[in-house]
Amino acid sequence: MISIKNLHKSFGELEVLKGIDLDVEKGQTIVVIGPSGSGKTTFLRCLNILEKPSDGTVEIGGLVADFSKPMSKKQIMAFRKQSAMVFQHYNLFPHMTALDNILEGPVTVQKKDKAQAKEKALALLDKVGLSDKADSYPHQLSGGQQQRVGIARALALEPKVMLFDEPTSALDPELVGEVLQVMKDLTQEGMTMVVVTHEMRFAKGAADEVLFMDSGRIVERGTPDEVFNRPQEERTKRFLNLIQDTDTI
Amino acid sequence: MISIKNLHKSFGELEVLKGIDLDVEKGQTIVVIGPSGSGKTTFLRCLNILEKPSDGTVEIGGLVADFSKPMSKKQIMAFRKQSAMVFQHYNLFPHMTALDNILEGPVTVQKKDKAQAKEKALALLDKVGLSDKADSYPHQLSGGQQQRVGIARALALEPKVMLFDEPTSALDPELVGEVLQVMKDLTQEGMTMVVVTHEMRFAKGAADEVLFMDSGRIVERGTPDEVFNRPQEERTKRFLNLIQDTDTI
Amino acid sequence: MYLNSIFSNPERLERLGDIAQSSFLPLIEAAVQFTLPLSVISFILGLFLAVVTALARISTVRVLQWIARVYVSIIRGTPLLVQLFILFYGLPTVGVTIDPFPAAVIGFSLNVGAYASEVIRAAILSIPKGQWEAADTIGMSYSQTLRRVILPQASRVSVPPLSNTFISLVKDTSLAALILVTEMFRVAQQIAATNYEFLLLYGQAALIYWIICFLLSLVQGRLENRFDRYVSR
Amino acid sequence: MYLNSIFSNPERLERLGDIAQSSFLPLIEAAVQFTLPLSVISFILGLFLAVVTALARISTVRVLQWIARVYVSIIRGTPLLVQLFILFYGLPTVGVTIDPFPAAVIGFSLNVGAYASEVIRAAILSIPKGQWEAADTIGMSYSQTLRRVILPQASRVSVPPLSNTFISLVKDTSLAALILVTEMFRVAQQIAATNYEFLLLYGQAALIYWIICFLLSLVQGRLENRFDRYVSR
Amino acid sequence: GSSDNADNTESGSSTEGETDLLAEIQEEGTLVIGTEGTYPPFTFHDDSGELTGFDVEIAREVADRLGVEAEFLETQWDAMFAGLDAERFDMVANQVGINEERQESYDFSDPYITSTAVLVVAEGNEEIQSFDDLEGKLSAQSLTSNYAEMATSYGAELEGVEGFNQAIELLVSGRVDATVNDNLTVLDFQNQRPDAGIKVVDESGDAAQSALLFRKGNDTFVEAANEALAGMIEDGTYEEISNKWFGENVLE
Ligand SMILES: Nc1ncnc2c1ncn2[C@@H]1O[C@H](COP(=O)(O)OP(=O)(O)OP(=O)(O)O)[C@@H](O)[C@H]1O
Ligand SMILES: Nc1ncnc2c1ncn2[C@@H]1O[C@H](COP(=O)(O)OP(=O)(O)OP(=O)(O)O)[C@@H](O)[C@H]1O
Ligand SMILES: [Mg+2]
Ligand SMILES: [Mg+2]
Repeated sequence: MISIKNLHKSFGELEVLKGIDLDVEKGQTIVVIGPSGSGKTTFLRCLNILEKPSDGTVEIGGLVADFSKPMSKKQIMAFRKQSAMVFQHYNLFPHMTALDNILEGPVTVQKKDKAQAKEKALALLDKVGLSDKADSYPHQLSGGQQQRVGIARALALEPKVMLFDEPTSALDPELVGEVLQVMKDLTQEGMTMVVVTHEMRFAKGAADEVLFMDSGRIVERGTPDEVFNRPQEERTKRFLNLIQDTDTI
Repeated sequence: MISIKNLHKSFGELEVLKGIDLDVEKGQTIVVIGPSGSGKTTFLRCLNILEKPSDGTVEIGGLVADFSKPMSKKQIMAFRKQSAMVFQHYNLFPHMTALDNILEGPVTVQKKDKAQAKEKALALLDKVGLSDKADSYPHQLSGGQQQRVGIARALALEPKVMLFDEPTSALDPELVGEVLQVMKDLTQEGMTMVVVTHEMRFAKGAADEVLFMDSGRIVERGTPDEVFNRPQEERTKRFLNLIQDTDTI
Repeated sequence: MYLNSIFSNPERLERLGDIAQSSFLPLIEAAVQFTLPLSVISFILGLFLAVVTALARISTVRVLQWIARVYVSIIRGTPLLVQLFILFYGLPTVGVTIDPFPAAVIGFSLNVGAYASEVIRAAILSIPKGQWEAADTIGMSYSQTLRRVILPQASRVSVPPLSNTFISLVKDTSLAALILVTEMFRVAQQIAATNYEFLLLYGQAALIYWIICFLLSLVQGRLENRFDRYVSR
Repeated sequence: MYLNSIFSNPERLERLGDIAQSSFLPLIEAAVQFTLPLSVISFILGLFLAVVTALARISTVRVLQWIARVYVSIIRGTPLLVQLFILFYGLPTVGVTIDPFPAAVIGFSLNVGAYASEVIRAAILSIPKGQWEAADTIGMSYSQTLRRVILPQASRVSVPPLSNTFISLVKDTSLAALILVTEMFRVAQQIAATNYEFLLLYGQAALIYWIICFLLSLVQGRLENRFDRYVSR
Repeated sequence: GSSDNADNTESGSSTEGETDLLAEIQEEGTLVIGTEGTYPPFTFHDDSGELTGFDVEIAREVADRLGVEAEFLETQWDAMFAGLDAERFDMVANQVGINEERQESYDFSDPYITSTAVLVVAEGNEEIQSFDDLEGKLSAQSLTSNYAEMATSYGAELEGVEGFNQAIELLVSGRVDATVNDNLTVLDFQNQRPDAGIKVVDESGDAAQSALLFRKGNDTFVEAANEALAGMIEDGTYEEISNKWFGENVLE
């Protein structure tokens, strides 16, 4: 489903991604972990071309983007359709209700029939457990609810791949679970997902593979069990010590 | 050191604290946990009179405040001096260097000798591991560093009690440890502390007592082991399930 | 002194009352016929211009940026009176003759355009980057993003400063007299010129301006409330 | 037409050149002697007034709130020209006679005070509540908090809108002519009144205003940079 | 402030006209006249809001005699000249005093009014009885007018103003000691505001003349206007208008 070769990204002088290679099968869930500034967000954004990679190729769902060549706006748009992004801070449109947020993509952009799109949007709201919140504005929703609307908005685009950038790290501790539950449901339905998160319970329970990124490279990869319990690299061990419930302090 | 009796706080109609009673010995560290909106922040703020409690009495370090009666500005100021607050979002003064942030209390408010205060401030910076950052502005520091400056600023006031309101919840996962370490050092030096946090590793490693708050009341209390591993109340169990690394999902 | 003489002099008091009464209608008429339409039309056109200018300023095309910059700098840096003067008395010397009312509308619109563009630019820049990205992600084009995501939110932030711009505009329309538009302040001058009660007539005009501005502040409050529907406090 | 006639008429061209040359010095003189000092003094006094008014508006004392509200509403709701008129020609009728320059300073300061108070109020309100609380926690009094924590930060946010206020003020000083202050625009009028080249003289005055405003924008940039020392981008 | 009159020079000879403005006006059927509209009794709005006054009626009569409609456009002093330059108006009728400076830039018709200068002071002022008492006193004058020169010649300090209205405000608010101005203007003011607290203490023998103002280079048009003026003086129309506004003939 996803095939990434030699992906590079620089901001001016600063090389943030130093050659990423990755293949993801349809239906797989990949969890990406790593210290702040290691390039996790940049990596995800490159897959959705929110940042234009400097070099490399990415294939998603059969469509290939070669970033060593210039791309037209149209090509970018087409490629971007393959995936949908869920943001750390939800980024819902505050002036639209939950329903309108979800409809914006299908109706305004994809010009789908409004009645049908609405039916589908309501089904999505139901799926994320918010059928009663269709007419609420984002500010009337809790963080967890907003993030679930964010997931529904992404799903409404019918992407082949879902990208999550720390979807729960802005949430109060007791609201994290509800969002992770929705994500786990998606995994089980066979959605292909790339998830940046430090939530161990999600990684352990849902990831097919865990990548540890550092300084723009994938330093270690393997099953959750391999990476969390038997890390090979010093850097991985150090990082896991910092974020895990161990007795470093 | 602290003795709280029948502490009440209402915002208009909304009663947020419904009678809190608590005694803390000198040198004890109390950890407060509980769901969002349960009143944890309000409770801390009442101890520093950032919110004026509606009723009850609080004694800190021998000074008693009776909130059933009106208090003069002077009384409030005097009482506030007993404790110092560390905020979730650090609340450093962005237009002052780290050193100036720390000096502001002793020099501007307490009118201490500037040279002496500076010496002490530098010692405090050293203590929180930031002796090289004295002249940095907050925006030049990482979140963890800013929070450590926040702690140093509070310590510079020489309070009898330190209050922490989710001091690490705005931090990147790998920066949490450095702040917790500083806090743990304080515990070991015999500082009296009330800490709102959901960091299990701190609670388990440093707390003398854990309080579980819900809806403005202390619902359960005990040693970390008692509260985390053998909670008695249904509400406590539900909450711990939500925030802990269990297999709810 | 003078005021004493007014109150100790019932005749004069009566005269002032008469003048005030009889001049009120013509003032209101002029306000309704010229001051208000001139303000409203210029404001609406100016807003369009302002949005375009703001977009030019934040665009990545250097030439557009510079055109916008120069326009804003000239308009904000020189007195409105001189701008109107040049527009109305200067342009005919190069063969362009515009009638008073349209010339006034052009002059005031250009003015509003420059001032409001800064407000709108700031408002657009204040919308979090995440909103642009969310729009990108769902596949919106630049213009769709602007129309459906950015400008509706920017409007909310812009209401108070734009109402300032409008308030200034309402009062600035008094300069239209210079280019032959008989707006309210001109009428006050005309009336005062015959009875020499400048203080009285100017005071009356000021009162009407104040009422307009007051009504405007009510509208502003309404708009803010409407927008607040989707903004938490 | 007319312009053609200028260029096809070297005598006229020469005459315009001569006038422009000879009038430049008196204009600059007037700008330096009156326009600038009037602007600067009024702006500084106005800022003080603005801070006080802003504090009154956000205070919890109802009476102060209302005084501030009424003051701002009246000043913003009525034309500056009328305010100056009343101040200079109205007050003597109740026995208060103020000299031209001080009267101008009072009028313009009152004006700046009202407009800038809204800017400063917004700036103060934009400082996160956490800053007030942090100051409370370390034991600061209200006035210490204001002086050492809030106003320094509010200044940063206020620079661009206040520079707008200043730009408007510089141009508004032309109204001081009404109350006998011979500022630059008045000088332009005087010169034009003898040679009837109003367009030329007004254009020259506009150029000088523009230069002042341009210099001001440089100062603004500097100030912003200085404040940015402690603000991440 | 348009009451500034000057010495009695003949209107200067003009440069050659390019297009014949007179023909244009007659073809269009309207004569566009610039005026202030705030300067009674010469050009102002009556109680019903209609533009009227001595200059307005004279100008209207001129238009009549040229066989065209008069159209008045009102604006302030500076814009009146700019408007004439910009061809927004064909002519200005606003009691514009004839003086050399103006003649350099514009053409005048034959004078149609002669007025004298009067000295005005506040009512309580007993110090100033005549022009000679102006020595060292502060007088409010339009700086470009001949009255300014006159006041200076008697040793007065000047306070520059934009017009008669402002001069009166200054006088009434006690900021100046005196003002020298057109007798007709002062008369109208006194009629309107008998209790304003000013008085006329002296009148000068020197007379000043005002005329219609034109762009340079339209000699045929100026001549036609002159003919019209001469015609109305001859057949008594002028006297009628003059009597209506001043109760006397103000031609000389
Ligand atoms: N638009 C940009 N311009 C310049 N540098 C950038 C930009 N975006 C990111 N960077 C830099 O790229 C590096 C990687 O950033 P990125 O956000 O991808 O890290 P991350 O792993 O997502 O970190 P975090 O855990 O803090 O979200 C950082 O050094 C960051 O400062
Ligand atoms: N200034 C205030 N005015 C009105 N209501 C308030 C105010 N501050 C807090 N509240 C309300 O009081 C209740 C308790 O808030 P508090 O911030 O103490 O909770 P908390 O336990 O700290 O929650 P969190 O974990 O989200 O920080 C909430 O319902 C909140 O909305
Ligand atoms: Mg990231
Ligand atoms: Mg809290």
